[in-house]
Amino acid sequence: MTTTYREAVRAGMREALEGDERVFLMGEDVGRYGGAFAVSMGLLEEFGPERIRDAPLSESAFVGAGIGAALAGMRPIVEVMTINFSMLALDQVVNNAAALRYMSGGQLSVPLVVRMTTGAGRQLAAQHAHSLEVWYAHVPGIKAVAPATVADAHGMVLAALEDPDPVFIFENAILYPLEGELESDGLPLDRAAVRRTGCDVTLVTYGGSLGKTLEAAETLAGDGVHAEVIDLRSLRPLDLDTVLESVAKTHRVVTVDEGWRTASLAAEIGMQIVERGFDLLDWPPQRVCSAEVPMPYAKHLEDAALPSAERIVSAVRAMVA
Amino acid sequence: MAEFVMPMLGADMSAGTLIAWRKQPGDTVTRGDIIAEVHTDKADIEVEVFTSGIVEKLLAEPGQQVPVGTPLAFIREDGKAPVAAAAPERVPPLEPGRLLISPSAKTLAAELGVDLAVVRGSGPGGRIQRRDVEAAAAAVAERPSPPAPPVAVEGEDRQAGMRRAIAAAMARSKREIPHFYLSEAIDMSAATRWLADENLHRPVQERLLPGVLMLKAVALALHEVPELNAVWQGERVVQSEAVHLGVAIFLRGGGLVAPALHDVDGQSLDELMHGFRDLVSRARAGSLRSSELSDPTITVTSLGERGAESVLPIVFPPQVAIVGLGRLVERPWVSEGQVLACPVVTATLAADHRVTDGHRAGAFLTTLARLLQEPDDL
Amino acid sequence: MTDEEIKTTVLRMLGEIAPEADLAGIKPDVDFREQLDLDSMDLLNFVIAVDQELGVDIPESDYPRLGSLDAFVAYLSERLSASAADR
Amino acid sequence: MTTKRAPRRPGLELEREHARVLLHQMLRIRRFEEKAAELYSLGKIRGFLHLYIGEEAVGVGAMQVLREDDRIVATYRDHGHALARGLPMGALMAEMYGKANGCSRGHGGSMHFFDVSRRFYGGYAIVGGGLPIAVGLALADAMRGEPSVTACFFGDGAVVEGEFHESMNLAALWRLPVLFLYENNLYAMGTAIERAQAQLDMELRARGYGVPAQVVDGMDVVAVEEATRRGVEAVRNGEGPHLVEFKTYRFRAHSMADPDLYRTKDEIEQWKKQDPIALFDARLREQDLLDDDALAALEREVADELDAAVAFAEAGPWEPVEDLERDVLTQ
Repeated sequence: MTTTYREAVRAGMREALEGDERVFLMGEDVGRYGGAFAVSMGLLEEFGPERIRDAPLSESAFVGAGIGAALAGMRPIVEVMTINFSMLALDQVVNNAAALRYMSGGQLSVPLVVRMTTGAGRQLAAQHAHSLEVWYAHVPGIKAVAPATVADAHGMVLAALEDPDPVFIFENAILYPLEGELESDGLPLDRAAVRRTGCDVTLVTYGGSLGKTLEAAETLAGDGVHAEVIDLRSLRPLDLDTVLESVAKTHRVVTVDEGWRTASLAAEIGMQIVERGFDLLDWPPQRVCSAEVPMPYAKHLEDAALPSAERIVSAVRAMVA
Repeated sequence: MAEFVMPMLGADMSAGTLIAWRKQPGDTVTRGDIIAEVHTDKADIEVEVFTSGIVEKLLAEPGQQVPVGTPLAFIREDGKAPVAAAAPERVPPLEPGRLLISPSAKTLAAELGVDLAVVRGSGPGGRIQRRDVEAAAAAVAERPSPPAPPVAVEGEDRQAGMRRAIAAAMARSKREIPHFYLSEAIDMSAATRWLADENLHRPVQERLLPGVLMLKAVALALHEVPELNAVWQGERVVQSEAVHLGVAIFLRGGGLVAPALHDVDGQSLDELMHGFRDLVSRARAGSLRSSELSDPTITVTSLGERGAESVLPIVFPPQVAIVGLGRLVERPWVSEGQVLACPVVTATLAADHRVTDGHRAGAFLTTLARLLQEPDDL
Repeated sequence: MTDEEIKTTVLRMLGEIAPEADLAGIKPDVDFREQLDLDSMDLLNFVIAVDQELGVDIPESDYPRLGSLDAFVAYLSERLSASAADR
Repeated sequence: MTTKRAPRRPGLELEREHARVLLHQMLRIRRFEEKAAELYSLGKIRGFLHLYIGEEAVGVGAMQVLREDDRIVATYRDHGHALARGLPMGALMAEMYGKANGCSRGHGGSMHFFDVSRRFYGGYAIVGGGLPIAVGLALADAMRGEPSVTACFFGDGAVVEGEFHESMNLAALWRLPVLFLYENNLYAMGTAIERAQAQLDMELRARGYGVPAQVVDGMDVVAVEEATRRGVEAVRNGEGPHLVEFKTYRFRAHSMADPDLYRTKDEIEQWKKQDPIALFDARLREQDLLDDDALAALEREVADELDAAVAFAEAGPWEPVEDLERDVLTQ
């Protein structure tokens, strides 16, 4: 059944809300307004204000409240409007959500799901265009996933709610209008997916960059270079086994990551490939990341700053020349 | 960035020696220009370039002998801006004498037994990549047994040239592996009779090929002469408990690979047949595991029904021996003063004289022949 | 099964065994093992395929009759009509 | 929404048993903290250690009115709350030793005591960090119609943190069953409240959120208990969150690492005259509810419990290093 990424997230939340009365949605403008990106449109009418809670602009309080409610046995979905505002709640995430189980010697678990949008590409300038998934992927005690397809947008919400530990779902905002199949291939939450097979180079990416990476692979096919595209899906834990299986075949790898290059997820992936797959490499692992600038407003500048299919293609061409 | 590679200039040419460059870095070349002069065993040939553009970088120096297919220069094609070099990150200088090679190319070279000193790197700064190793290996593999044609010297007739070429090949091998060869004609009447009778009673899917009898016999014969079942590790030869036979499989498009059948001495003929069939199909489908390439402790090669009567195989480093099996042929055979027509296979053992000697190698071949007289015990 | 059907079946089976071979250009009157560079393993796989698909068990003694394509098709139709008769 | 100041009724008649409980609990905390200081100087306890000496009346008094199914969120100065809530003294001592038989298996230490079976959701080392958690716990109970109240202890440092403002507003906005228990010991480490708060009148600030509040003498365990009872009953009646401010004072430095130069000796001595245990002792004697023998018996009982706790900690095993990464995640 074909639908959009936005509706897929909503369908996932609706199924959860119907199936389990412990589940409730909390976040800024998720109720009456229907969600800043219209993801939760209609849920208030269907489930009422108790379970579709519009929160005041107090990120630390309502993310902390989500953690508390989870400690007390609820299964909250907290929507932080964008990753840019999530910085205000990082103390609750890192010092409470991620640490409570360990600090309590295993007594507590925090079955919390936090969704937030991420990424640039809509000319919103520096403060509304961050891609900081790596900050979350750095923290032991939480899981981080990035649905890049309509199927994952739906499946990951449900899988995350099943997980007894905190799961952070990063939805790149440019994906909301994306159309695709709702049914998922049932891959577990922590496994990467091979979205295109090939034998000459491995392109590793996630979330909003999948589209441009597939586009690059298409162009490269014209050169007779067959790129294998791997969608990480999970940013923590990272499924390096699937990546290395591919690199063992292609011996070349480029990671495409919308985060800033320094200390990015792409840096971590490159390092793990060198640590575990050194002898597979016919070329040093490469990265295509965002330029290290606060995201500019002007379109031509933003486009130049962001990873693009062209930059991916030229990175690969330099390796196979 | 296009490459100018050592061209194939003669049917049996495997390498060529660069005599001189006719273009320098920065010169513009158009398709068809003479870019270099190359010496082959036939003649000195002026070589043309097939891409128009500007010579970016020369990779080989005059006087160097280079396998066919190895990149000699980079040509930046017309209309292509130089590849947008990323901010030239300062690369720490390499200490002299250090070989610039990718890790994967180094692993592959070890697997295929390619001598890296000969390989010319096509990567940045001359770094050796997989394709350079593959090109070098392919150049070696294309002539499984006949030694490289001799390098022509003025005023010498053809026969003397051939002898000198074999001497050159042997000298090169001796520098690496001092081969010695022993052959034995083996009476296969008992084996062929046993096999025909065995296959008569077996459903088609379980029929046995003569090859499996040979493999099992070779494996058991190695118990008598275990020093042949060994591999070089650095400066030491290490005898292997396990008998993993490298089975030479010829690929239909040309080229050869010899992956391992594991623990052949312990397997039944049926198990061996199953393993052999699986190995051949995976070899041809290109889905062998790299461990299968590096596991063999000795190799067996046979040119099959349409091959030669006897084969002088070259040992696959790091192994120390190889068994070459010729074609099954009908031959007159004297037995108790009687002359009979008899199916015969000539088995040749090539071995590394640093590790063993003719006397022990001879024992191996006689044991092999004896085992094949009692097919029931295999 | 007509000779034509036997021929197409045989060609398909040969294609599976030697995928990179040029079946279109095969000469029917010349030994096909030679043309397709089939070794003993390929031949055994082929004989097994014939047994599985056409139910004809070719004994090793008949291998020499697997010469050219036409000769082999004739041999097969002879075997098939023989087995059809005694069914 | 009216705000009542706790009336001070002289000579309230206490039943003998309840009086004994209050005194016994305060003594347990006092002796436990004194032993902790001693063990810290011996290097048995390390890291940060924040003692509750002087504030015992708040922890003990407030805890009397909280039921088994109520939920507690404390701060890093959590020894008194944990003991008053009933966490075993041995488990707390072992936790400060870093032993595997500690209440948090040696993972949390002094600042992070946890006991889910007693709904004690821990000490929080980030000032104000526990407030949103408490709001969430209360949200869950409210959504399920459960009668539990979540009591959240916090200090004068927290009240100038953004999370205090956000949590008060959210709890009031959604009328959640949160009992905000403000332990005002006048200093946030080295910063006196006058140098941190533009508005000291917490009752006024609470009214800003529509939250009823009381201010009470934190050195009088009976007054603390009464005020907390009034507060928790208001919350149980569904009147939404309630705040009680306890004026109290810590007799020791902020922590073992604090030279305590920001307070005058004189000021400390003045407050020590208000020692909650001494005050209560005198009051009980006035009402013939206590004599030297009874006190001595109590002290012995506490001393025995303390010795057993130290022995429990000394004997405790270290968690094997192989388990280092256990319990980062649930599976």
